[in-house]
Amino acid sequence: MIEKILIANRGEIAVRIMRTCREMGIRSVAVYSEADRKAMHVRYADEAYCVGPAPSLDSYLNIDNILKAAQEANADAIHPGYGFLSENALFAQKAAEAGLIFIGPSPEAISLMGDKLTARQLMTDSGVPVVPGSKESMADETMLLKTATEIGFPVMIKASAGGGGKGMRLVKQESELIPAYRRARSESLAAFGDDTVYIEKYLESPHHIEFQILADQHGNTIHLFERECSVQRRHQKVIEETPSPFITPELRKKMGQQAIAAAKTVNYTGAGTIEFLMDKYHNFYFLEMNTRLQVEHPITERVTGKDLVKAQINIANGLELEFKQEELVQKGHAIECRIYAEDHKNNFAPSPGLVKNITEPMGLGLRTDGYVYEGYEIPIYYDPLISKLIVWAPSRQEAIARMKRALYEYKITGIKTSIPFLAKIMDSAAFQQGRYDTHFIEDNLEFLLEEDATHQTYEDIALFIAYLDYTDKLNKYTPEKTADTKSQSNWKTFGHRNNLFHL
Amino acid sequence: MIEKILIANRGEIAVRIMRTCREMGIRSVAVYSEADRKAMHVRYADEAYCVGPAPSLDSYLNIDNILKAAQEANADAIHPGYGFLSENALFAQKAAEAGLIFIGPSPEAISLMGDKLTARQLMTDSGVPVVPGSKESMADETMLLKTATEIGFPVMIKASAGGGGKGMRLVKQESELIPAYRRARSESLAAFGDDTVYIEKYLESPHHIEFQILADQHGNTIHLFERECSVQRRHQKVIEETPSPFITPELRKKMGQQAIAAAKTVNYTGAGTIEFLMDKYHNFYFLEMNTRLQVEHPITERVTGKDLVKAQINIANGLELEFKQEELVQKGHAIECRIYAEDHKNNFAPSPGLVKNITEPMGLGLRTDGYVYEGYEIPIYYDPLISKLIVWAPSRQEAIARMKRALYEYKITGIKTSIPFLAKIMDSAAFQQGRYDTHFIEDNLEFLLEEDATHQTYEDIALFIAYLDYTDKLNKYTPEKTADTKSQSNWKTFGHRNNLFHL
Amino acid sequence: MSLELKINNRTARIEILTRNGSHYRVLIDNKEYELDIEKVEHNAYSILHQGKSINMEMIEGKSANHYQVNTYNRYYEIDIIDAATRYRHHFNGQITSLDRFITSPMPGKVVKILVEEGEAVARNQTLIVVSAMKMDSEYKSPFDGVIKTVLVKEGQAVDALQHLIEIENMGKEEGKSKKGKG
Amino acid sequence: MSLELKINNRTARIEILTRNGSHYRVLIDNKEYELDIEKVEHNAYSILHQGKSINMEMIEGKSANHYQVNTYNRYYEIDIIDAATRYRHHFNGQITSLDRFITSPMPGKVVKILVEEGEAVARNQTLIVVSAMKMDSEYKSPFDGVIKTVLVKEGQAVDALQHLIEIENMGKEEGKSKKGKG
Repeated sequence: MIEKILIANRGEIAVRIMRTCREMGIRSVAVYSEADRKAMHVRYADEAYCVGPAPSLDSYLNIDNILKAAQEANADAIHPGYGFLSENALFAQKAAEAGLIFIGPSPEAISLMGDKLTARQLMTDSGVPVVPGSKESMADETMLLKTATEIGFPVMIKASAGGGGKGMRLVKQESELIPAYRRARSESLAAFGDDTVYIEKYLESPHHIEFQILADQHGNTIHLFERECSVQRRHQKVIEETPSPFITPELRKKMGQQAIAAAKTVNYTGAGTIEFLMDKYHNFYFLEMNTRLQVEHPITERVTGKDLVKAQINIANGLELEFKQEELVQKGHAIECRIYAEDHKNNFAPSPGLVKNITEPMGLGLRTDGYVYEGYEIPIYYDPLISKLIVWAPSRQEAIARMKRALYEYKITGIKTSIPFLAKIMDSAAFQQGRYDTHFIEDNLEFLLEEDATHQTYEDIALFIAYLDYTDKLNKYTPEKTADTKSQSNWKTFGHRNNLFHL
Repeated sequence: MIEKILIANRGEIAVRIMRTCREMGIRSVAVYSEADRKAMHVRYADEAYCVGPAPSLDSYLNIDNILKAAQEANADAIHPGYGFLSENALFAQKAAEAGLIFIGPSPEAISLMGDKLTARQLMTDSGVPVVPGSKESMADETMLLKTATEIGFPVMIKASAGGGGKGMRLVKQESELIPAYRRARSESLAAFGDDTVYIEKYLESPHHIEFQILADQHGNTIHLFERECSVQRRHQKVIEETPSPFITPELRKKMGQQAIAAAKTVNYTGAGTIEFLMDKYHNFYFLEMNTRLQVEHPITERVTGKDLVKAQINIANGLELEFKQEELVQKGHAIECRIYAEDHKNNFAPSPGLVKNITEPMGLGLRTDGYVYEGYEIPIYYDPLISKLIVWAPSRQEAIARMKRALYEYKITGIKTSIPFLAKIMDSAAFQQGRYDTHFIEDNLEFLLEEDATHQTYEDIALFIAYLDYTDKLNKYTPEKTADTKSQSNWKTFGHRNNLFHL
Repeated sequence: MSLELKINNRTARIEILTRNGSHYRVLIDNKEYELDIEKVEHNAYSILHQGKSINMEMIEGKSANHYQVNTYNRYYEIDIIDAATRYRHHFNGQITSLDRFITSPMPGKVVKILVEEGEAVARNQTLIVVSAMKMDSEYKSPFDGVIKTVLVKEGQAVDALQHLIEIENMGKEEGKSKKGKG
Repeated sequence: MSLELKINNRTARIEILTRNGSHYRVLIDNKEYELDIEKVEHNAYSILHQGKSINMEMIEGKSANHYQVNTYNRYYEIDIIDAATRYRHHFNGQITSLDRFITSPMPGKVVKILVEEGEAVARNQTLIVVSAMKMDSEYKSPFDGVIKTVLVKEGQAVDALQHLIEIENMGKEEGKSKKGKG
């Protein structure tokens, strides 16, 4: 059985994994870059090893250094978290070669799902619907034009090795096709070292709905229902909820079965996520599989009552799944808000810096997964996600009310955060009614950026408090001045006396 | 419908009630004593009114001042929380007379259940078992001796108006009976202005198990299962859990039915708790009914998924219960630890004072209900309960592991807290195996107060950090000294110059 | 004390009428308020006004007389102008024009510098790219001008508001010599 | 600097061998340690020692040279004795005997005073009752003696470690007059 796990990650997810390790009596090993010596995951872990300079490429993405740390710590397993090396087949491979248990699927499964064209083909072969589009790489412009015309505009050009919106282009009409194709290829080459692109039909009013799956080494594969992730900004998820307000119980069942089928095509083991796109007519298509834990896994944990990290570790230990599909229910409703260090009024620019005060929201139905603390300086090198706020309530309406209450209580000062922006989303009619697709933020941006009406009394009081605080501050520094004045006057007196003495 | 609630309480419970108010869109009104201007409930509320000087008798127990505040704020309901006026029939009566909805049962129900002898009689009449003992007040010593002999020693002498262990005496043999009776009467007279006492059989290895009930104004009364509260110190609950590791499903069903029957004897409405004592043979007896919310209500909320404060408000609004008995299930396991400001190594003496730093535990399966913040000075006038830590997990074993993890993360500095003591309880074999009764703390005190073995390396490092911190501090104050020295040397120079000038 | 407080375009005058412990009677632009004010945490104030409980966080900004204020639903920036500040502002206005410097609002790392000293640049031309938290931000020239000094190097970490590049405005006449690339 | 550190009955000597940023090589009572030490929060330190991640909270006690230290599973009290403190301790020892004062370890309110000035009291006799947080604590005389001064009144709020009552020890001879109730 696994007794010591190296967590090849940082931030909230590293701490979250260590929490489960501690509950399971497993020792945790942190790795950190030179910029992260004071980071929470280093403080929380039982052991910690430096793996290189601040840039991720030199530390959190440095496979050799991480494996060396695992060896030094005598760890018997590695948990990759999300991001960084979590979907790197070579890392999984090298970890296994070094005699370490990689807490995730096989290198083969990572590879197959990591290449989007291959994954599309696998799905098609297994009867899982994919977005209509090319079965192969668009190697030349003639082929491209022919395929695009067959599919029908608008189309999306996508990098086969892509992710995070890079190498992706929306093409609304034929005239835009060739220039967009060329840009996508060069962007993909620059970002991933591979210029393979393919095209897909562009869905109108799309929903991003994903299914959590768990598969053990004994052939048991189950799903833990969906997460609705359509509240996005630039392909970055902002809010997730489960159950989805958009799908029906019949669809849920069908999509869940398809998700299990998709995972089985690669003999998947561990925790993974099948992402689907769904159009406004409830047609759904396989988008991609994430072969790792997701940022938004806590909402699934909350409605099912399962600890997904514990399930991952148990699977890696070769244990059978502790629960069966028919035992799982979605109880109540859970919503997650991602708290980013960013300034939404300044084009969502990241806002690293020194965290001065934090007041965590507390009480019934809340969970926070964060990693920043008072006095911590958020480094500029990594993701701006600083915390996740998860609420649960019996109904969606109550969950929204609770989220509003929690966002009201949550105070982080010193840096700008997305808390006010998230509160505006909770106030928007479209979100409250559950009528939203991936264009939600774009479509509602004016409302979401609008300031609440100025309250004359509050403004006046704010002015007075500023006045008080400032004059207090001046008074606090006055004693020093008084002392100066005093010593100066003593000095004069002394001089005066001297004068007298010598006269 | 209720739109504004005055919360006639302070501390964590006032904040907890306000949280639900905020989620329901109800405005909250705080009342505070002069010692509590900076307390969290004042900051959290929408409105706040001072109701008198620091001592509770002059403020939180001052009915007239509280009703005046309700009038001034134009509140339409009062929530009494627990403690203070929550079981005061006169307060409920006067609130109703002032046109306010009292969020609790009728004054009659409070009165009937408040007098323990009356309550015992009511239960006996309704077939709810009570601890064998006297049916009436022990008015003279002859009657006392006769009844005690009938019941058989050991017996408990109890104040009819009593609570919190006052006016209570354990009598192991006949020779102790008369002195104990006299002391109990005079103590009861001093504490409650009433010297009525009665006697009960003393149960061996007793368990304190209580049932949460909810009753609406339409005759629906349901129970929300039990809470095991046997971890006590001086009749003060320290840890509660649900389900009880001691009872069986059959007992649960039977006790739940008896709890509902007990509540119905007084046409109870609102949330209430029926406390039972259970001996080691699983015989159970009605102990008393608490006609209010309990400190430990969150564990019931966690396993049933119901917000009890919301249910109270809905009942007060005249709504029917939203759920039926057969829809309720106890899902998983919940434990609450009460965090007191106390020094367990110094005979559990209270430890008020200034809170310097707080690190709240976070992540999966936790809830904290607290009210202290960094920079807050805990006043000496009120209860030392500063926070409640509630964990949930699928199984009891996992819940204990999670509680240990949470207690490890929870840091409150500046004052002494019960956190280390609670951690020791989690480590004790008797608690882990679920084999404990109300004597648990007494029986295990030696283990619970035992310090963990000294770790030589930690001690050495602690010494070095103290050395570093101290020398840093000295260096920080050095610049001031330098400045002094400098100005002094300027002064000398000036004097010297003057000398030269005049020579 | 002679203080002016600025909030957006408003300049306010404050006068304390009476003070009794934490209770203030105060005139704010001639409107009278009765307030009970307690500082409860490092940055946080609790205010009672006609029974209403109001919380405000006063966060010190770039300088001691700049505040960022958070209330329940709003965010304000307040500047306090005392006599000394007024003088300093007046004085600074004479000798330097702040908009000649390109700065980044947040700390980051210089990814790319696209211009050289002495180079003529057009309005909105991208001069420098700074990366922070996985996002690249491009900074553009605010006017037609000439790059006077490049104050940073590629790969260098920079602080918030640090001067990165100095440009001379070609549309503006100043009484100083216009040096080319040294 | 000449410092002695006391922890329980142990007095320790510390010597820093080398320092390189946050890395220290140090001798603690002749045992050598290599430590990487960072102050991360107001009171909190993060220490790496042979790969182990250790957290310590250093809370300043009653005085600047008294520390309460929390580690994972232990609580320590450490006193730092520098030359000045040593001198002060020595000096204080000459003129006052601290155990003559009855103090409460926590802030509270005096509920009842059971003795008068000049009254003879026996060892373990209850002198005063102080209430804090719904709990009454009785303070008893540490020896047979005479009440010299009652420094507080019933109903008065008192601080932690404030002197409440002064007693003269009858078993001990001192070169001072023994005043009765004045």
